[in-house]
Amino acid sequence: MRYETIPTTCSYCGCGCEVLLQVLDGELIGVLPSKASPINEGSLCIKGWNLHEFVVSERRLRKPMLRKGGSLVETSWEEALDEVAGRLAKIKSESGPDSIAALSSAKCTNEENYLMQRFVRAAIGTNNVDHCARL
Amino acid sequence: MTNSIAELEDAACIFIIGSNTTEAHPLVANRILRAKQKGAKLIVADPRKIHIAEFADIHLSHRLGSDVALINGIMHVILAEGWEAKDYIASRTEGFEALERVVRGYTPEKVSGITGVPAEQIRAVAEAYARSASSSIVYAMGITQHTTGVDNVKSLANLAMLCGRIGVECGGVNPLRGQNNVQGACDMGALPNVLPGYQKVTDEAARKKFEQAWGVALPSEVGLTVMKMMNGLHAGSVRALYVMGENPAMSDPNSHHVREALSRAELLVVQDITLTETTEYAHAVLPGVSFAEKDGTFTNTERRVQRVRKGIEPVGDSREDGWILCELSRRLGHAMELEPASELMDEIAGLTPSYGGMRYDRLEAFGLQWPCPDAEHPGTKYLHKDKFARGRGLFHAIEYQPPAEACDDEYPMQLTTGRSFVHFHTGTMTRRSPSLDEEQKDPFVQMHPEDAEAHGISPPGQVKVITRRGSISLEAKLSARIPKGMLFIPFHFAEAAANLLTIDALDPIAGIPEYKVCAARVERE
Amino acid sequence: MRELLKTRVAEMLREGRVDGVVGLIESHGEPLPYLFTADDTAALERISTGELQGRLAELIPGVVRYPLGKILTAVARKHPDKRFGVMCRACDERVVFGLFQNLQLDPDKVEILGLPCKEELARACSCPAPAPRSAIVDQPSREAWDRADLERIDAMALDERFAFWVEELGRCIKCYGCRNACPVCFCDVCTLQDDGLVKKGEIPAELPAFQLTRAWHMVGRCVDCGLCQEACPMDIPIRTIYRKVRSIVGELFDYFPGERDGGKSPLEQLGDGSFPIQ
Amino acid sequence: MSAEETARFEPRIVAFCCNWCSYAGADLAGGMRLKYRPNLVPIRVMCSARVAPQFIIRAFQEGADGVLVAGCHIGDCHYVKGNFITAKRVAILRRLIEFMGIPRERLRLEWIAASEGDKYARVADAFTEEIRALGPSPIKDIRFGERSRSCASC
Repeated sequence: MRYETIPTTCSYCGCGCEVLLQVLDGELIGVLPSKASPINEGSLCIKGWNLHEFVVSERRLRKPMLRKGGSLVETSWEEALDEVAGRLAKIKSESGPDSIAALSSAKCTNEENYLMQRFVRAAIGTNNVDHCARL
Repeated sequence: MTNSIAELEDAACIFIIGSNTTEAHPLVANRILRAKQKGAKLIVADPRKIHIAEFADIHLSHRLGSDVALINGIMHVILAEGWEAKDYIASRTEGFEALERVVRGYTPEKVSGITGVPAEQIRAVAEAYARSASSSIVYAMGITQHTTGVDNVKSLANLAMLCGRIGVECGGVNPLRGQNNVQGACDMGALPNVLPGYQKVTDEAARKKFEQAWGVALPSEVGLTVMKMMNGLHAGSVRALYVMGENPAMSDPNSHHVREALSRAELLVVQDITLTETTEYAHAVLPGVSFAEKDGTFTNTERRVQRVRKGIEPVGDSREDGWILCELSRRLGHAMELEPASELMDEIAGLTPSYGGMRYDRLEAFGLQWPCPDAEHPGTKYLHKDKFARGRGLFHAIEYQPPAEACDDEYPMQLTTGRSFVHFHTGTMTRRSPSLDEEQKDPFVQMHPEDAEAHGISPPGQVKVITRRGSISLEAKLSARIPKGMLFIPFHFAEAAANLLTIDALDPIAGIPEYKVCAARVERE
Repeated sequence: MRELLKTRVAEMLREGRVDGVVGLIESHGEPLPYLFTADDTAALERISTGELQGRLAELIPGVVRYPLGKILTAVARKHPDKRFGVMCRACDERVVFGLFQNLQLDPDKVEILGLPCKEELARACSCPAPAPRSAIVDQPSREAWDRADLERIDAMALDERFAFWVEELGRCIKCYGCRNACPVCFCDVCTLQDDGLVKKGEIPAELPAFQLTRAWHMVGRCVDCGLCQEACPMDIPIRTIYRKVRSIVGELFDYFPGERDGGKSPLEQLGDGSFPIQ
Repeated sequence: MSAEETARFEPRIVAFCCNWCSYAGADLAGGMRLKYRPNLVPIRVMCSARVAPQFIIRAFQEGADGVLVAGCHIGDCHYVKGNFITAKRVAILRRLIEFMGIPRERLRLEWIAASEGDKYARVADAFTEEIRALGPSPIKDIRFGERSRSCASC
């Protein structure tokens, strides 16, 4: 039997409200607004209060998928990563790195965005990286 | 934001333009309403009488896309009355004469003709903004999502500098960022022209620094923006697109064009937490994790770098997004370590001057605001104190330009898009959330009752909204909060995607699409 | 106080009187809700009474409170066979008694560790009954319930009152925070989300239907802990409405939820019909 | 609401009537050809205790100027004790709405038996006039929200 709350940052808008993830026996059962946060001071909006719901959604993807014969088929990480890397390498060698482009994400962390642009610039070799800053 | 969220509470005057604050940024709106309760003057400029406008001392219902004219008009009054901050202008800015020349042409009466706002209101706003003890400007996508987006933003900066409102407490020009970490994604260089910390890819010294850290040669040519990537896919010059945690098939304007582009990709890889409209075109779908399953940081709209902490294990066989990127990078011959996130932050801090002092142990309780150049620096509450980043603040003399698409007989109404308080962006998260879905299930178009009557529409009724790009069917909601001749559609709903209608005309500098205005017509279904 | 609390919690766990204790832990620089268990004694070193430390104390006055009774209910539902201790200020204690009265918690399986509040705090909270009955330390009885907020509104003419509430409730952004934070709101299906009763998808939340409906549900329930007010992002004085409900029920039925042991809400018993009509 | 509108104000009153007594009483009033104000819109419910306070709140929200809850006399309830709960509910709700600035007189509870057609008529007249004197419900004039706005014009 274990219940704890983990403080983290809401992933909806740019306000940056601090929420507590309520985790009961490893399961996310809800969120609470942080009472001590200088940003939200113990409050949240309707989206924030329901932040846990999409995390535990039935519709979450649980396995990598590759398109085979027109439809997406579940596969192993090993196969999916090899396939993606192989095809990126092939396109890069045939048409140059600038024939590849990537969209990073305003929903992902700073660390992930950093890794993404490093991946695109250093591993692929192009500056074709952007995200939906304008949307 | 140049200033901090908490500062808004103590501002003497707040000017909101192009931000539906209570719906889209509720926890910023509460500071604004608190300021109002403490006696602040509240000015809201929005064509619609949005919720927060109910509390405004002055609500300006200006025409869609007439922001530059409106702001020039306000500045005209300020100059005519001699309310400008003369010392500030002399000591901290440049380019004032050019601004003055342009603004001279924008008399309240002329501006009234362009914007539809009574000249008296323009005068009242000028007085409130210029003469209050402290004045803060708050804006969001209603300002930026125009072909004149950059002009709009510069005009607001002009207004703020004219009254000496930048680099002071409770002042500033404060954009509210729509995505939780759009600030961080920009800071981290997820942009085609800059490396982390806005260091230009064309700057050799900056590039050298990163080449040394990463041990590879880096490309020096500016890359493609989203819209150019889509055009590249159409033209065949871009063969592969890798998408992490985005949904361009829904979020981008003129979606038909985007979906066509995606379908032409030779390789489309999508890394996301659910299937989306974009994965329909994907060749590979890699399940990443949500914010609750990983460690890291987000940077909020007031530049505050805040911790994201792992609460639960990844769902199913999904993997942390950073792990996926490292695995692919290794396979392509460039090893990146998914070190503990704290060490990754140390690497970032070493390469990004404004993040220089960001260390996980310092971020523990509620983070730090950049710039934070070193380990002793306490972070920065508001920018441009004493001195602008570029030295002197530069005024831009800007003339009003109408929106890209004008109304005509065939498309006599103006369509604008935005958010509802229930949903977020393309709905990949909120519409999968039962409580939120229940609160607002269906797409709708807001229109004025008289327009509805003219079209024989009586609710609840389905209508068809048509533009040159496409048409969608949805329910009409009648409201006197929207001016006659205007339609508003929230863009969260895939089954009636507003972006099938929007125009992909871009701001020439920022490349931002004009989501906020295009010509449309409505028909009864 | 913190040391005493720590000792008492350690004792309960060691003796096996309870399987877990719901309280607050100092973590990541702030007090956070936590379930202390016997196999996790290191955590006890960081037990907190909700007082803020260092930089936070300057940012936020007072103490941090969380709906511990509600958290206890969630944990106990999942582990119906277990026994629990719960850290309670006077407000939390009323919550727990309220939950006993509404059959959400089993009194035989819950042990309360009462923390008396400092007088300034009780006054700042307008606490109706500041001394917890199960206090772990002796404390003087205190003056109860400052009614200034109710009196202020009672003194207004009706149209003035109405205008006041329209202005206040007009700010509502329908976050449902008042309900979500409420420790005695425990229904699985909520009337506030019934489209036939309260219209959906608009802000402000339908006025006054949303708040009247919510206030109605506080009849015989509200223990006046004030967590709703703390959760309101728009600073609407909602607690005042529920305090009024509490005062109406108190005057008419001499019933004060959470303040006395046992007893059902007047709406949950039929009575003898002697109740006067108007 | 303008002065002119107030002058030609006709109250709209929702009357929740229990099936066994009060609705029959209303029926009898008609059967007796009694003349009474036509402002009440009766809604038949199986018992006055079926009238959840949320229904009353909803009626006000939809623009009712007054709400009448009518049930069997104490002791006559078809379900023995249903009306005991009604009496408590109405008493609490009347005080609550008053705290929100809505006069408690806008909500009325009456016990009307099946045989009391004349009482139904009397209550209809008296309540209508009482509401007329109070004027239109302020809920119709709230500046927020579209539904309320359209109510003001209907």
